[in-house]
Amino acid sequence: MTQTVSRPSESSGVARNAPLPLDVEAIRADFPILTRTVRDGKRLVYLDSGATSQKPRQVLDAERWFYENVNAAPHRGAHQLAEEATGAYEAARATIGGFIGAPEQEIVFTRNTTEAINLVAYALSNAATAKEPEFRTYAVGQGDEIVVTEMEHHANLVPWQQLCERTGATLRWLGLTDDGRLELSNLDTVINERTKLVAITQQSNILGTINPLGDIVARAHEVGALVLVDGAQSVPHQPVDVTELGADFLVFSGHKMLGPTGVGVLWGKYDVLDKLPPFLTGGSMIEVVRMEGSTFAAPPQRFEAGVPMSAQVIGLAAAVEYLQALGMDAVEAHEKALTGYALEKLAEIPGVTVIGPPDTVARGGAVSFTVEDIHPHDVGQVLDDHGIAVRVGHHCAWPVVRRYGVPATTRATFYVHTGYDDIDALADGIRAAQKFFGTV
Amino acid sequence: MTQTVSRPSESSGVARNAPLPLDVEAIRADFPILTRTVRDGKRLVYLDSGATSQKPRQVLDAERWFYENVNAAPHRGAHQLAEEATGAYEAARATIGGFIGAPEQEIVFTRNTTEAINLVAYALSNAATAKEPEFRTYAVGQGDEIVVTEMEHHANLVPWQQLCERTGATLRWLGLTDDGRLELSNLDTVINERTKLVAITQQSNILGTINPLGDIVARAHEVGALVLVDGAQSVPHQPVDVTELGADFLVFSGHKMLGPTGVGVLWGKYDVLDKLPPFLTGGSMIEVVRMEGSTFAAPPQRFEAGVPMSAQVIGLAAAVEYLQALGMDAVEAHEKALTGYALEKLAEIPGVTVIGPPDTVARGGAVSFTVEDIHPHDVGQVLDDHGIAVRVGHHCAWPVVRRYGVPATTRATFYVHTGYDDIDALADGIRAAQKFFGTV
Amino acid sequence: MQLENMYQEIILDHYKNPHGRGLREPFEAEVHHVNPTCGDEVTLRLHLEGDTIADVSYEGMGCSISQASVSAMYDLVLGKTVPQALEAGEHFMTLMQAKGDPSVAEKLEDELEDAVAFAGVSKYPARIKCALMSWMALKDASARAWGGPA
Amino acid sequence: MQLENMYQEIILDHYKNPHGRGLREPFEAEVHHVNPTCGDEVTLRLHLEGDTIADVSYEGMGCSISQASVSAMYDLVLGKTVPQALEAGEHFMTLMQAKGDPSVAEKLEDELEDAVAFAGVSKYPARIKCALMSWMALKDASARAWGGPA
Ligand SMILES: Cc1ncc(COP(=O)(O)O)c(C=O)c1O
Ligand SMILES: Cc1ncc(COP(=O)(O)O)c(C=O)c1O
Ligand code: FES
Ligand code: FES
Repeated sequence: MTQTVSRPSESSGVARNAPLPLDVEAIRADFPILTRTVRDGKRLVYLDSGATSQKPRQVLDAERWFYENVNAAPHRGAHQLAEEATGAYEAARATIGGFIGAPEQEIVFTRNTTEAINLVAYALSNAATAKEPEFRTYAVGQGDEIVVTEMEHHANLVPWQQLCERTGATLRWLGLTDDGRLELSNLDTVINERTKLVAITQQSNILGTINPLGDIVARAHEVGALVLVDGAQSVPHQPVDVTELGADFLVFSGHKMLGPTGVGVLWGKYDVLDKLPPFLTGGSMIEVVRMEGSTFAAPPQRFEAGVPMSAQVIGLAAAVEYLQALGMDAVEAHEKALTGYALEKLAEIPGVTVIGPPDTVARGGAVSFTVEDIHPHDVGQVLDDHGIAVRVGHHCAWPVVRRYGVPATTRATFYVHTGYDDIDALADGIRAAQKFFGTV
Repeated sequence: MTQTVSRPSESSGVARNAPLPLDVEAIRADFPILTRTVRDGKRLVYLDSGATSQKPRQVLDAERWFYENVNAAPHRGAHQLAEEATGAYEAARATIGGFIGAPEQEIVFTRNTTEAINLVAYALSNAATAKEPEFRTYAVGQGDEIVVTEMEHHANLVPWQQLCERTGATLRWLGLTDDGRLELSNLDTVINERTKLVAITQQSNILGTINPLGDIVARAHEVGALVLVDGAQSVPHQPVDVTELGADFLVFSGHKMLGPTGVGVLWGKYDVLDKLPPFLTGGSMIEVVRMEGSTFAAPPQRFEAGVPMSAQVIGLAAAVEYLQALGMDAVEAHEKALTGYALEKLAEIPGVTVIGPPDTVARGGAVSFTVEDIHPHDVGQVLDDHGIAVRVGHHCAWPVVRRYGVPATTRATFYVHTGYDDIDALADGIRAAQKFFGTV
Repeated sequence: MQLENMYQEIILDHYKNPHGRGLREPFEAEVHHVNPTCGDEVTLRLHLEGDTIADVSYEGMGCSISQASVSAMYDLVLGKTVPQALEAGEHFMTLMQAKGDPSVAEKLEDELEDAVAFAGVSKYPARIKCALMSWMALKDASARAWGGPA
Repeated sequence: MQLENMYQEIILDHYKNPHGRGLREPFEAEVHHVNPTCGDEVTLRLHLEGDTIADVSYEGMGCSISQASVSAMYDLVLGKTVPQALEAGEHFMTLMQAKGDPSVAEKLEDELEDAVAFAGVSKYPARIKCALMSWMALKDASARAWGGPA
């Protein structure tokens, strides 16, 4: 595939890298929203896929197909629609499981990454009060420790703070180095015999850092702790296979990987899921219900209470198929090329500082930066005025900005429809902001 | 409006009631799925709206409009798309609040009714361990009691069983009379000074019963208990106004009221919501986050963690507008007419017993029945073969079938596109089942 | 009408006149299984003489498919050794996964006898559990009553 | 370019040369407000002489809009009575809800002085909180320092 849509920007001293692995022009044609303009007719330069991704036509069509043809409550009802809805829902589970190398019975659907993490956190406190002995296996209580890192998204930090509040356990964390990496020198003391669970992101949503999970998983399992990997920023952007990961849980969101809003995934090792008590309870997750008490179904049903987000699950399977057709290796290579280019372009602009690893080694495509003497939100405002959508603020990772002594950052994130032209626009926009605020 | 689509069925001795309040033919044209056929070319007679409703084109279009034009993460980002997405999301909140007479800040979006109920149940146990004094107001613990009824859906029963398991509180319940009503003679002893919360359905999903909430709310508030009303089967089918209801919480599901899957609503009195600790934690529901601990936003944001099901919220607002255009009084009258007709038609068939109130007084359109000597699932199978979609089983209200000494029931439920012809088809289908199994 | 496809005459016969119904003594294992989607249940007792199934007695409520299935199973496994019965169970499972493919039923005709009539059920995913409930109970009871070849 | 619409010259001037910045003594109330979406914060002290605002001193970090807003507020409320200042706050809130409607700004020109320059901000929902942060802090501080007319 060749990349024709972007031409070298005149103003740039940086040579364009090799042609991009993905055919950006062809891909853009699949995304209806990219044809709209913003701020008085400007082309939409969407560099906020890290917050939520745009959706290709194929995903929207799959959802609509479900509603217009087979909509019914899965696993409830004996009529043809219910059969077809159940079939589509379970086929989607298999597709999505296949994407991360997991059998379907290890895939639990949630609203988003946040709910998936909360599910595990609540299951561990519920384990402490469960009446079924087998559900007490992973109970967390006083004296136990939960380990996170200082680079976690609030979704992978606050639920563990709350678990500790509910149970009396203690939260510990791995710190950060100045160049945006995990501080691993004290790994063996932070993760120790008291550790019950280690929750860690695979790719930081603010620094772009890709973490060395192998060492951490090994240490955690050495002391008998469970490992939850936050894949919200990795699963959409690189090949992830749970059999290679070695973790016990992996969580991610559909809306960040071209899928619909309102659907996320918890993957768990079957043997671990099987020993966890339920989180949300209600219809479809039970075995027998009496007024006096209830028993529960096997995973994954045990963790899917109520009528599910069926159409969104079908849409997510379509997103997975879209990504598989591109090839996750190609997606990863594409973003790596863009990231390298972006880091070079930003390095050219005086006063711009990237927060996070300075090169593309073990680094994904979240590029956070500050511009000297201009507040990140003001940078974002000028970019917006140029049609460029970025995110500003603490990016739901407040401890990270605090760690690096900045109030906030401006962040650009890339995806399959991002081309060199988008990054040129970003660089030009930053220069325009500097001119506007008179800092150059 | 006149009803032309159904002609009197020759075989019926029951005179058709007055013309139906809604123009069924016009409404059917809005539902793409109703044009499909099932089981070798039979017209789809969808009598399973109680499990999940079908969606009019207007709802699907609204969702698609969101994705194709303004998709972005609400409340996160300073660009035009994020602004427009936030605007659409909050406007939808106001529309949905307006539908039940509530201000927008009292509307919390959840996945479905089930999650909304779990949210309240977990908030009450979290209150017991919260470090913030104001969050301890509604703490539930040993010696406290939670009251439900024997007619609750599993979604409004199991979460309270689990709350009791977590906290040591005791579950009590109001029983049922032989004709499908609440047994209220012992109301004042079941709801007493120890009661912390009463959770009760407004309309039974299996019996059709509409409960006399006024008396129950009054008694609950007399003893200082909170009241949660399960509106999953009432909000879609009758006008509901929270100011008249007098309860503290109302919960319902979008997918049962013409809206998308994956979105539900928790309404709560602001002063009550404000004193509840969070349930799901993560992004967008925080005030300040530090590694050492976090503080939380005001309601409704406090209860909406992570990137929400934005498109589904927009779709639900479109569903609400669709229902408002029909008029909820008309919807209610329409279903009452259908229910009366169905009860008469079923009464004509020897061997058919309706489980639930025998007439339309304080009764909604869920008609559950058994057919002598034919298992409900076998009845459902024959109906399915005729293109008629009903639900069979315990309908996630297992204690109810146990109470009435039947293994299960077959259930027909109605909605805005249901006409007399659908009910004629049902009656004919039941007769066919009797013939097929040789019981007549 | 596709109904006759599922409700074969043989199935309706077993449903109306179940073979071996009732709970009897002696027995080495008793199990109770529930189908959580419909609430139907079966209680099943297994009596062995050595490796051989000397009696399978049962009680329960359920739909025509589940009731007919346990009756046909009774006929099929009585007098067989436990391994033979478990093998028949495997065949029945294969039949249930056939999605109505007639060639699968044809191949299993000898092994499954009357139970091959359930082939049509495999086209109705919601009913497969009905047909399997008693076979699951038998497997469970076998595991409890019988330690396997020593 | 719509940018100039929001970033009026007056706003940029206040941002670059903030009036009244710094924390001073004496004061009757000190409050700390945070904007949770961006992490920006302001610490604000209020000093009253009778009903009259004798000093508003402040420190904090934030975007141009928030910094300019607190500076313009300082100019506007100094020497006013607390009820007058709260009224000005109400006017400013009205301006922020105007969605860029110029007629609203016109009507409030006398009451809001420099602060009317923030009219353009009301077209950018994500920035309204920036402009309001200091006004919220002032309201909070007033409630603490001042019991209202006795
Ligand atoms: C009365 C009642 N409550 C609660 C529920 C649960 O709704 P959901 O599955 O959408 O959470 C249902 C329907 O399934 C219901 O009918
Ligand atoms: C690393 C990471 N974890 C978790 C989340 C939370 O995802 P969601 O909001 O979809 O639950 C995000 C994104 O918001 C993220 O970037
Ligand atoms: S419907 Fe319950 S076993 Fe068949
Ligand atoms: S961006 Fe933080 S106050 Fe404006």
